[in-house]
Amino acid sequence: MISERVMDAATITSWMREIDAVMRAERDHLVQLDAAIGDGDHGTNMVRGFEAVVQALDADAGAPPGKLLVLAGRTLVSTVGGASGPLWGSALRSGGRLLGDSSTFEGPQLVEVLGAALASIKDLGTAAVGDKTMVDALEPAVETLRSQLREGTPLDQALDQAAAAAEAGMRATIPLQARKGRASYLGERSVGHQDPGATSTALIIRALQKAVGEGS
Amino acid sequence: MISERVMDAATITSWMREIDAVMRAERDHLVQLDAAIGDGDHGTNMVRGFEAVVQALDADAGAPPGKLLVLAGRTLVSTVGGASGPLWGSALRSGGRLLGDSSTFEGPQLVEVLGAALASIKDLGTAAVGDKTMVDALEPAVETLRSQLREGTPLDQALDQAAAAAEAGMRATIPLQARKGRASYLGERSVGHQDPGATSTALIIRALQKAVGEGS
Amino acid sequence: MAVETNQMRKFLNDPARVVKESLAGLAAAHPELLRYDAAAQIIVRKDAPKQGKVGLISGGGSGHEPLHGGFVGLGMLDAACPGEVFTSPVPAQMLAATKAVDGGAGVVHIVKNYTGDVLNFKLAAEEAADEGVKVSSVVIDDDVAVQDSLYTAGRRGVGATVLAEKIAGAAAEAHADLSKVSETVKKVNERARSFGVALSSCVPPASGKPIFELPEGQIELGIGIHGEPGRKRASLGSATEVVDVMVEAVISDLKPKKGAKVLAFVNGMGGTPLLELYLIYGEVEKKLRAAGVEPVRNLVGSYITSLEMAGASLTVLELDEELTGYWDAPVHTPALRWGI
Amino acid sequence: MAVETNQMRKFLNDPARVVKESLAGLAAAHPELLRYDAAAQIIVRKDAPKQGKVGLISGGGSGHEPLHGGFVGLGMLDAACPGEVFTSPVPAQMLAATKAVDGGAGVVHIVKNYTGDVLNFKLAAEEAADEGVKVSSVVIDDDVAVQDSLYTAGRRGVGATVLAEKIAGAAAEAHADLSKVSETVKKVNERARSFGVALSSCVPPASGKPIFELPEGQIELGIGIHGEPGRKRASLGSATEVVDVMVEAVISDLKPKKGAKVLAFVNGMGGTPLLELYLIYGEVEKKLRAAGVEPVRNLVGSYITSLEMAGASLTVLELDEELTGYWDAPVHTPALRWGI
Ligand SMILES: Nc1ncnc2c1ncn2[C@@H]1O[C@H](COP(=O)(O)OP(=O)(O)O)[C@@H](O)[C@H]1O
Ligand SMILES: Nc1ncnc2c1ncn2[C@@H]1O[C@H](COP(=O)(O)OP(=O)(O)O)[C@@H](O)[C@H]1O
Ligand SMILES: [Mg+2]
Ligand SMILES: [Mg+2]
Ligand SMILES: [Mg+2]
Ligand SMILES: [Mg+2]
Repeated sequence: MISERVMDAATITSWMREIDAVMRAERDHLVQLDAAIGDGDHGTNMVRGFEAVVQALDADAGAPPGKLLVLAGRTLVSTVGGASGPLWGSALRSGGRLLGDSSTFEGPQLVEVLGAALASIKDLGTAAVGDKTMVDALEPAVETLRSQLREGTPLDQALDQAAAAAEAGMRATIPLQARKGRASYLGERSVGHQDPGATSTALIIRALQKAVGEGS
Repeated sequence: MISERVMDAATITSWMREIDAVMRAERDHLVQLDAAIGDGDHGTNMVRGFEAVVQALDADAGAPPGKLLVLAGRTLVSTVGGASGPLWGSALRSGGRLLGDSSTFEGPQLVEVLGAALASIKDLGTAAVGDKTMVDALEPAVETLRSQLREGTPLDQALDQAAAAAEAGMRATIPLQARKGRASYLGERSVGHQDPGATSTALIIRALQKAVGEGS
Repeated sequence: MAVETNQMRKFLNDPARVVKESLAGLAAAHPELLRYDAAAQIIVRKDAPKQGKVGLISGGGSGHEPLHGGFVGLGMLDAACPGEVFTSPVPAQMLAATKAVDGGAGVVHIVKNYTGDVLNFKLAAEEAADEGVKVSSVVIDDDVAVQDSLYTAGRRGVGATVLAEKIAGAAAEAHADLSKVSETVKKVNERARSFGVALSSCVPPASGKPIFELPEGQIELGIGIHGEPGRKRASLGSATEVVDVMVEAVISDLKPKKGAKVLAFVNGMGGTPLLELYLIYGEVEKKLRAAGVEPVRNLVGSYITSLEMAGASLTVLELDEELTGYWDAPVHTPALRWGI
Repeated sequence: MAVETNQMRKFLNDPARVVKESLAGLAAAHPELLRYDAAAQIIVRKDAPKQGKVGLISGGGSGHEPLHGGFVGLGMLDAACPGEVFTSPVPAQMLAATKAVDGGAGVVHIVKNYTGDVLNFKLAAEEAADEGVKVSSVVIDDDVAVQDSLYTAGRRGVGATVLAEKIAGAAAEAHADLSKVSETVKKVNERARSFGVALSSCVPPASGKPIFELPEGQIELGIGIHGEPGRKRASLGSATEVVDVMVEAVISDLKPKKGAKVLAFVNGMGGTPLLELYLIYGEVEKKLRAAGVEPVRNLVGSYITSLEMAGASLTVLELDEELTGYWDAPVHTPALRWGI
């Protein structure tokens, strides 16, 4: 049964590779989004971070998936800067810690990993859904994945729906007035623009679906 | 006989008024010419100077023409700055000194006045015809006036030809490479542009013809 | 010259290396004051750590020069952590700087209130604590253009940062202890307010494009220091009118007591020449007096900038004897120097 | 804000009053150092005239701030005569300044070599002599971009002016006599060379338009300080390539002796941020060492500018013990301060 798809270190590596590829491809778009309501560096920040992550993982092949996620998180923290670095960095670190040393994991643990990631982003950034941040994309993704798997939807379909939920959350940031991050300084002027962090987050979830899909 | 037209303080005053009017009208053009090969202030410099001259003369009505010219020169020196201020300022001062206290003057003395003006510009600025300066307009004007009057041409016709000679000298600066003033810093890049100072000088001689013409 | 040409009005080799190359140049110009640790990407006071002296560090995105690297030296910062242009540095830099300047008396972190700076300094402080260094972090948030409410990330840290670095630096130089130095930073932050305006955007080297388009004849009111647009756009009036807006915004929020002695800091955003900054100061000085406060100290120049943005900000600090004394104390850094 | 809007990216009230208002602001900011004589339009050192001390004055068009007004104070200029933007001041200003600073030991005029400045200072010196003041005028012409020949007005005075004002100011402060002070200005001029480049034009307030159009990706080589185009235009290469051109132009003309100790002055034209100026300094320092000279002193910043022009200039001064001593001597002006 597909829903019993077993994931491992290779899944994490290809997820990070997918993210690296899509961030390069979307770099200018993310820069434009951030220039409109931030400071125009989100694209460069994410590219710098995930380039470094891919390099770090290559160097540390053979480690279990949890360790790789922790390494990826540490690498983001130490290379990105900006708001997104510590947020995604801590997210991947706590997700990774949750997997401990086990060499494989399945759907339910993946939900816990993403749940832990979301929790640490909300804890560090104190943002809630509706504040026009990456949380607006990540939280619906996590909830959708959890409920879909509970209903027995096969993992890759569930991930496809989670990614769609993230993309919907991303689009839903457009009409919002930002309450967190730089965009909040603009007050009403932040309304009408899509949040760059929510956009890169949707890309990250879509990349996860691709990575898991490939492997099966 | 028109050539015996007698000039006086009123002639000087209306000459300065004519210059003031034409400098305002040509201000932007002179600025553009100076921006191309200088520093873009010749128009403002001349306007600032001759506005002040007109005010000074109004304050000192009744003085003889020579004194008015000296006053005009002093006013230019003390208000214009730049290269054109001391040059035209000393020019009018020495022209004025030449008239002393006489209350009237005629064509031959006018030639001497302009000759003295030219002499002091060349003395102070050490420029010769062909250096792409105001001298390229003033010297032919003076020579033409002198020779025309010698040949018995009526004063206003002689002045008309002098102004035409100044305008020809002005146009003749276009192909020249500047050897004096800021334009010389541009080397070959000064070629192909009309010299701003030669241009304002042609306007000054044309204004003189108008002023003398009015009076007759 | 080069075949492959640079399309920005900038002197650069590789946009990805502009910060590193600039820091190397800063260190080459001021070896008597500071050194550049290229591995950690930090600027460190030459004689750090000073035993028994509280260390004072700050950091943030680059593009605000001379802030922060230009303020490393005697009587001001012990180290600066420069991030990429307009991007917060990372915790590793802050940790390295903290260790490099810790003389056993603890280290104060001056943090401008931007989510990125705050989060990265937070992680760094946690790591420093794990390594046994006493760290006290103070957040600067003096920008009155942003309402401090549940609906924002809080006020930005702008001009008061420069004043806090100078004044707390003097306190640390006078061997005040950790809590005293961090209290001094807080005191400056509480008694200072700022407001900035822009007449142009600026071009970050990484993107090579202006962050926003501002037509001539328009002004952005309530900007920060990252080339971002402000709270609102208006048509540009006379300098007097602009200064009215700045002084009113700052004074109405600061509410200094009648007759208060203040420090007036007229800061250029990078692309506004000194000719205009002094013109602005002349207006500011008159309006402050009219508002019933007395400018007894001032600073006029481009000290906390947004690359080459045309614009200016006003910071007013309500002084007292202690702050005035620390302000007047000797300072010797690349960008601020007096008394020595 | 105002209905009638200002179409320049500038803080101004009336373009015709920008210089006067800026000078008033300068004086308001630095009452301890200088005063503004509005009637004569000159900036005068507060304690001038100093009996027995040689007076040192300079002047020129405005738009080069902090030059010259920002260099009035202890150990530098006794007075500055600011003309309109990019227009030489008039003799009346120079005469008033000369009289205001004459302490009986005579007055030195530092004149940048521009026809307007030279002619106006000449008339002023004549008048001063008529009034019995001993005046010695020295012309600065350090710009290697202009060949000094029968076919030009001679080299322009640029960066060396700042160095001459500091160094001769120290000599005057040390009570050197009139001939010694003017010899010191000449010595600096003879041992210094400069070369400037621009990445943009600038907008004089009077015209409100850029003096020339420079497309992005192009550089003007061999500019002066009046927003004028340079000797030639090229495509803009890397900072390394630009610095190669600047160092080569300066060194090949200066021909310093092997191992000479030099002062390297990297000057910004107004619109180039410090981030880039320090990057340039880093390159300059390496190339000077490669060229066999040793930069033992430096100055990096925007000190002699063309309004908000993006660009930079390099000035190299070949030092000796005397010049180094005068450079290191205390100075206290709005723009340069150390040792006090
Ligand atoms: N407090 C916060 N909580 C969650 N996400 C945030 C918060 N502040 C900012 N973000 C996210 O970070 C994104 C900006 O990231 P980035 O541009 O890389 O950092 P910076 O704003 O420091 O330049 C925003 O679009 C937003 O989604
Ligand atoms: N040495 C000189 N002799 C005669 N005329 C000169 C000389 N130098 C400059 N000029 C004239 O002055 C004009 C420029 O005047 P202006 O722009 O008012 O002064 P500045 O060049 O100081 O800005 C030039 O166009 C030229 O005709
Ligand atoms: Mg950003
Ligand atoms: Mg001119
Ligand atoms: Mg950023
Ligand atoms: Mg001029």
